[in-house]
Amino acid sequence: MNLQGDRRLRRRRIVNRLAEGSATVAALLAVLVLGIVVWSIAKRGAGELSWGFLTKDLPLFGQPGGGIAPLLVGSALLVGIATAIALPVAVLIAVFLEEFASPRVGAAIQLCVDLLNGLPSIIIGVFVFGLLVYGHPQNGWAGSVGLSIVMLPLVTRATQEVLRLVPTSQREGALALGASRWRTVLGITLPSAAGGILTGTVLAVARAVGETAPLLFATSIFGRTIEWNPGHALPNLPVQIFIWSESDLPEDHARAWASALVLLIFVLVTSLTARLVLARTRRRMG
Amino acid sequence: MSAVPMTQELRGGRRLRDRFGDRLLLIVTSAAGLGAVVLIGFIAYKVIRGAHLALSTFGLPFVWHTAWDTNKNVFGAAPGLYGTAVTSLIALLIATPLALGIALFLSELAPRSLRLVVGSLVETLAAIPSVVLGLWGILVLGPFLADHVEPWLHNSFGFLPIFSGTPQSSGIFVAGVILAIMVVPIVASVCRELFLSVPPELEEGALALGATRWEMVRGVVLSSSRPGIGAAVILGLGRALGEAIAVTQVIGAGWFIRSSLFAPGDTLASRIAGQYQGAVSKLQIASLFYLAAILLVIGLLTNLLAQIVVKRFAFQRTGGS
Amino acid sequence: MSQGVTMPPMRPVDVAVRQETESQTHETVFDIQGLQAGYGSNVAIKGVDLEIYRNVITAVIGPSGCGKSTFIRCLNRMNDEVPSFRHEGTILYHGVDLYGDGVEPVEVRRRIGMVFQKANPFPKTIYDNVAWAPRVLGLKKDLDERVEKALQSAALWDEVKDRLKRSALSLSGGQQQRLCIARAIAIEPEVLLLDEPASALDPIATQRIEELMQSLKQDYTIVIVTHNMQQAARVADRTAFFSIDSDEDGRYGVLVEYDETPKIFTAPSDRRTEDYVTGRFG
Amino acid sequence: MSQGVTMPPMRPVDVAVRQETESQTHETVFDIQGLQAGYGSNVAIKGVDLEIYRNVITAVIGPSGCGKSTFIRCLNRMNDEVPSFRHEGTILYHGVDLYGDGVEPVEVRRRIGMVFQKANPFPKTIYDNVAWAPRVLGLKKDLDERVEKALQSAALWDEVKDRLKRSALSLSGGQQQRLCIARAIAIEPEVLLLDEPASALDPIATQRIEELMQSLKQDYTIVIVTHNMQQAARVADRTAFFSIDSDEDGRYGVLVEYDETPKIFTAPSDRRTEDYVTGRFG
Amino acid sequence: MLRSPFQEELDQLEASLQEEGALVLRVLRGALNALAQRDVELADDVIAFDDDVDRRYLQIEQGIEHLLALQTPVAIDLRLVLAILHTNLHLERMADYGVTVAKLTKLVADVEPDPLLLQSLEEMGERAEEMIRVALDAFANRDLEAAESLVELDELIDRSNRRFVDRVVEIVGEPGMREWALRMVVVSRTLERIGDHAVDIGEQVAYLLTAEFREFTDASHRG
Amino acid sequence: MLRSPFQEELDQLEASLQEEGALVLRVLRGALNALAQRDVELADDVIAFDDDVDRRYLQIEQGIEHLLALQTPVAIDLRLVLAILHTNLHLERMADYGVTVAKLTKLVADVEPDPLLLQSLEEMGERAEEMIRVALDAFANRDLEAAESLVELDELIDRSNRRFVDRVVEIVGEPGMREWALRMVVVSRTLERIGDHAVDIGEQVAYLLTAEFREFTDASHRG
Ligand SMILES: Nc1ncnc2c1ncn2[C@@H]1O[C@H](COP(=O)(O)OP(=O)(O)OP(=O)(O)O)[C@@H](O)[C@H]1O
Ligand SMILES: Nc1ncnc2c1ncn2[C@@H]1O[C@H](COP(=O)(O)OP(=O)(O)OP(=O)(O)O)[C@@H](O)[C@H]1O
Ligand SMILES: [Mg+2]
Ligand SMILES: [Mg+2]
Ligand SMILES: O=P([O-])([O-])[O-]
Repeated sequence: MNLQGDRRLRRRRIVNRLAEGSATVAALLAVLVLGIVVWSIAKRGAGELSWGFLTKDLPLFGQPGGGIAPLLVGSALLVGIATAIALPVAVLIAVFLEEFASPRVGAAIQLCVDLLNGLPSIIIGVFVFGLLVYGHPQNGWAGSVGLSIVMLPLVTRATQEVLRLVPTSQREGALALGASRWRTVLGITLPSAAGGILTGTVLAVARAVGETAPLLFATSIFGRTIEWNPGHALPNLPVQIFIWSESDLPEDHARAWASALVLLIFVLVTSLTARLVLARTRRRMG
Repeated sequence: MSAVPMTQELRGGRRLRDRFGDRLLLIVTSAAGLGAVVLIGFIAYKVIRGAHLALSTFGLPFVWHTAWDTNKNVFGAAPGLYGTAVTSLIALLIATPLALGIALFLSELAPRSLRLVVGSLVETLAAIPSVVLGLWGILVLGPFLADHVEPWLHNSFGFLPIFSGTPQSSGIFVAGVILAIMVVPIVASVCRELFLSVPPELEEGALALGATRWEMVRGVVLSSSRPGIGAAVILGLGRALGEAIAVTQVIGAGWFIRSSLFAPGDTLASRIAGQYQGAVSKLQIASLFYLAAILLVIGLLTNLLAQIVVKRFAFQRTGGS
Repeated sequence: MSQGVTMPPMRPVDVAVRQETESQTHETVFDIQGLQAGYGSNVAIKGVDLEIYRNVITAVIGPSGCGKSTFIRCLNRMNDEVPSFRHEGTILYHGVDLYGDGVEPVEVRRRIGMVFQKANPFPKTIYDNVAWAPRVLGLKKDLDERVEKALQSAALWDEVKDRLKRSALSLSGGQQQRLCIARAIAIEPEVLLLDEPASALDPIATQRIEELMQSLKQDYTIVIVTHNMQQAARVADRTAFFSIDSDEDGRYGVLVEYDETPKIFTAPSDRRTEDYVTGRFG
Repeated sequence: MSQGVTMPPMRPVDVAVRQETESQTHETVFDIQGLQAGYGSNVAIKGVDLEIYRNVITAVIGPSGCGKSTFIRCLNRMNDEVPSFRHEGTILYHGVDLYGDGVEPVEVRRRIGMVFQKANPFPKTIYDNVAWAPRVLGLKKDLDERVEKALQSAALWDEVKDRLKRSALSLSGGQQQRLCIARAIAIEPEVLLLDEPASALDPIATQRIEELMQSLKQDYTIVIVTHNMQQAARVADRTAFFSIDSDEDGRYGVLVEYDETPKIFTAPSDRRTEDYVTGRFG
Repeated sequence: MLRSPFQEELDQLEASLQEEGALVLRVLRGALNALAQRDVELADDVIAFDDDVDRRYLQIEQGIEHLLALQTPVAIDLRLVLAILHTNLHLERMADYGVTVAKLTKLVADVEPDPLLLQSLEEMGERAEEMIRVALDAFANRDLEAAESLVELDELIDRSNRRFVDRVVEIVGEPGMREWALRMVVVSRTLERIGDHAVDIGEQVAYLLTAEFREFTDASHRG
Repeated sequence: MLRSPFQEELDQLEASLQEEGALVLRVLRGALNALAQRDVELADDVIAFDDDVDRRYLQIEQGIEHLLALQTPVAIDLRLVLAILHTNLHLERMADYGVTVAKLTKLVADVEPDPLLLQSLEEMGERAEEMIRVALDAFANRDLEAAESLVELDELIDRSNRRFVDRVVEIVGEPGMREWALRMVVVSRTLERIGDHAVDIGEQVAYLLTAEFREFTDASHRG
């Protein structure tokens, strides 16, 4: 009885090793790139960061100093409004798709949601420009609508995914108890999905807050002070980073790095926690 | 326990609220669903509507004309199409094998404890805003490639026209690499989901037949997810085609077609993004809308393609036969 | 004159065997006539005539795909949830046509509870699992008592009374299934439909469910679908055997034989039943 | 002197009962000594001593969680795939320590095939399902013949010979399970391990699998885990009963009794076995 | 722990068997009394009463069939079912023997019996009753020793039977007694057979307890 | 379709039963010949041969136990198992009766028999053999009519037995014949019992075929 295998098996084992090695190297490379990106941004941006940088108005052109407070406020407003628009609509679409739609209608709407998801964000920018800006002054509303179109399919898909995780058997269980449809959806299905919807929304926020293209035509020409009125163009982080990055001035580059660091920290922290929570939810719900 | 039922009650009565609630929920949600359809249509309409002037002025030849002259008011899309195609191609060539490796590592090889960590890190790479990545690309990656990688490529493969020309810190090649970095996590995470969705029973089945892990992966995991991998790559392609900001930052802007990859260039998206402030004439704006329309069509087509592939794939998985 | 021993008239010997369900003494709960049901253009069952009696356990057995689930899901209109579902024929429930005009499926399901193959507790606490439906249906008075009573009827109270606030998902498979039964009982249905309630459970948990069914029989009319013939033999008073037939309508299930369980397992009248229960098939 | 009828020495009466497996005439395939296995710090089975004989069907029964799957997966080192798996004791396979130095799990699994509870055909054609492993293992000669032979041994050939190029997923559950058996057979293993191979199948498909096992017994040594005691009774020559014990190591499975199947089901020696097979537990 | 419906059915079946045993004892006592007192009416009662035993017998048979068809008993449960099945047969047979005695009684009711022989028949009858009781108790109490003791009790009956035949050979010459004597030979043999059946019940008890079937003595080499 | 192992076991069991029947016939023939020829040696052979029957009986019993424990037969299969079980018991009993005849033969081997009585015993024996054959064939062929015909055959034996006793009463006065006559009463009764058992087998056949158990005639009101 020889359980050690023959020459052939030894060769197969070497191939196996090689394949496993390459996959591992690829994964390491990805992690390495992330590390380099984060590290270089942190290295260059950390020096500029200060309390003043976070709380002051934007610098005058060509002047040193200044801060990014208007950008933080503007981005928060833009994303907040976008979330308020996208979240309810997205949840409703997801509920329709998962609970009511007939296969045909469902497939059509699903396709539209997927197309929205794959839509280049610059097109959304162009669309919003054509719809809300062309012929008007730039304004925050338009930017928020653009971001909400970015968020809509993300939240929809996330919601759908958790709704799908709620087993059919549970809906059947509720219906078999004599509960009506809406009771079942509101009482059993959505509560089970709430956590997932929340994390999905957080992920969408993390994505939207860094989106530049939809804002480019809608709210890219703004003042240097804090602006609370969405009727006006709202200063915001991504567009300003873009502007600074295109600049030739080293101090603008420094500001860009620091702002990028702020944005990056926010995005990484939120999306990482949301992802961890999501992974836990998924595991719990099977 | 209740006695013989009162037949009346079977016919509802107090259930008015239930019926009303059901109706209401159905109406509201289906309205929202309809909204998604309307939105897509509206976007297409608006974009094409905006391009109306350019469409009527240049017609279809716009697509293969190369000029972008604001003074003479002649515009064409060809250089952008070329740039889009080449940058996307570079991105996919780099990203696909890497993404597959990562996905395999995450789904089949890594110990469970490492999976979550590495997986989250890879997804985090996708979460980096493109403007930030572009900033890094223009200030860190571009110079690095220009100093180290491009000269090596030039020296080794300079006989190929694509590697001729002088290395530069911004240009098509750098844009391609940045796009690759953006695409890798997308393709990797879709593929990982795909691999994870290969039922563990199948994998056990292969191992129980005396296959090595790699043979199992090749014979069961990869082969059963091949169409899905195709769809994932197409999804990545969609992302690469449409990415505007980061590309704008690193591509160096140039509306011409050069054989060298090191030369600056433009993609459809980067041209639109790059001209956001400078547009002077209505025709120029309409031409930008025209570019957007082309991009929209390409984007929709790739997405549709991905959908179709996935459909076929689902069909194959469930064995409709 | 006989002394020593007299032979008194013997008292009637009380039967040592399972008490036969005398259907004539049992009220008819479901009266099913000419039932045909299917999905889209496919016929799943055809020409089913059947009466189901009160406080009797009725088992439905038959080969896979013969329409057992389709049949049982007609009884509480669960099939309404399948868009392509079609049916003909009548199902009278205590004389009322279940599919008649104005009959609310929601109300039907409240009266005719159902438990599924895979235990499907809600991801709520044990208490809330049982209390949810009564709350929704407005039976909020004495809710605690109601929950306790339901859990007791489902033979689960002793095992969970100290952890009512724990998640239902922390229970074992068998306990989860009993919880689902408790949940169904909590709204005081008249009938319990069980679609292979124990097929995912191990023998011990299965036995507990079977014991539970026996004790629930006092208060409920029970219909159980099962793959496990021995289970039908053990628990059911009456057994309906479905088989697959085919003609130009395709392959569909038909009711072959419906009788007292002992009859089905000792002396079935139909050859197909005999072939099935003895394990000789096609 | 006796005429008319003589009483010739009677020929030995040939026994009308199942031929008892005479273990002494059967070669030992697995010799398991002091096997303890578990996951992380949890012990799943402990102190298992057992010999498994050649061309004999050995059934493993016992309550859920008693470690049946853990046990059977030790026999072909499938448990190596579980990172936290730990074991002690020895498993000799034809005298060779399965977990010994230099033993390749890959080679072990080739020789000791396994079929799982859920049929797991690859999403390939029927033909490729069977041909895949031989190809990988380099047994490419006469592949068509090999595939046909395997399908024939698995009693599936007649049903699929006209559609070898169709997807394996188009087969019914029972056919899929037989395909998995064919797939395992195609690389000519010496042992077949079956972990609840029929628990997801209906009675008809189950019966076919059982018949198949009987015919495979000629060529293979078969070990089957089953929840269904009657299945063990019907198909197995020998039966091992595992039960759950507990001490300071927590709850773990132990081998309670291992004997000829008729013995286990008519006159088990251990009280726990008797309680289990007769349905009196806990 | 709750007794399962199956266990309850099994218990009921066993209880029913014990009741059948009690009926058999009544049949036998009745037959013996009728014989001793030449009471034709009582003999008729005994013959009629056997129908009750038969009914009980059939019910137990049917109960066993249902149990086997519906409950798939194994191991000790199966042995119990089979032991009940066999015992039921033996009891029914014993009752039939009681009827045989009653019928023979009727045939010779007008003949003055030989008191000595009658006395010895009564003794054999008592022994048979004793054996039935021992057998039933051994069953009820799962008492292997008691079951095995039946062999010795049977020895006694066998011996009585042999002595009885010898004695009959002596008196059968008297013409008035001829038929009576011939009939009584059969009665004696019948009582002896009852003993044999009691031994057989004992064997069933042993089978139930030890899971091995063995004949206490080889029936064919008996009396 | 393939016969399942279960079906095969069942078939084997039934075949085994038929073989047992053949053995019983040989025992009976042997016993009758020994009786007719006063052949003590043959009688001993018969007595010894019964052990083979007993072994076969036990094997069938065990086969049934295994089948019930392992295969959970129901419906027709269960009835077949139970019919085999009962028939097995009856056959074993018949063989024992053969032994009884052989033993009685030995006890009176030195007495010159009454040729007329002997003749009528031989006739009864042949009838009994005939009945056994009919019963076994009815079982093998699932022949309800044949099974029911056993009742009439049994009538004949019963009548012979009654006539035999009457005749014995006549001759028992002769001192030389007394013991012989007494023994022969038992032999006659024994043969009559064999007939009864054959009827019982017929009842089992009917049960197997109709799924209803009924006694063809009430045993207790018989002979
Ligand atoms: N939702 C559905 N849509 C379409 N066809 C269905 C649906 N449910 C069942 N069927 C079909 O109806 C027929 C009967 O199915 P059903 O589930 O009632 O059988 P079953 O007897 O319960 O089978 P099983 O024992 O496998 O549960 C099958 O042919 C099945 O494919
Ligand atoms: N991969 C695993 N990781 C950790 N624990 C495990 C794993 N597999 C099984 N166990 C544990 O080991 C013990 C034995 O499990 P095993 O699956 O062997 O039992 P089983 O007898 O096959 O049960 P079942 O009848 O439910 O299949 C259980 O307590 C189980 O929770
Ligand atoms: Mg079903
Ligand atoms: Mg297991
Ligand atoms: O009636 P018997 O038991 O002696 O055959």
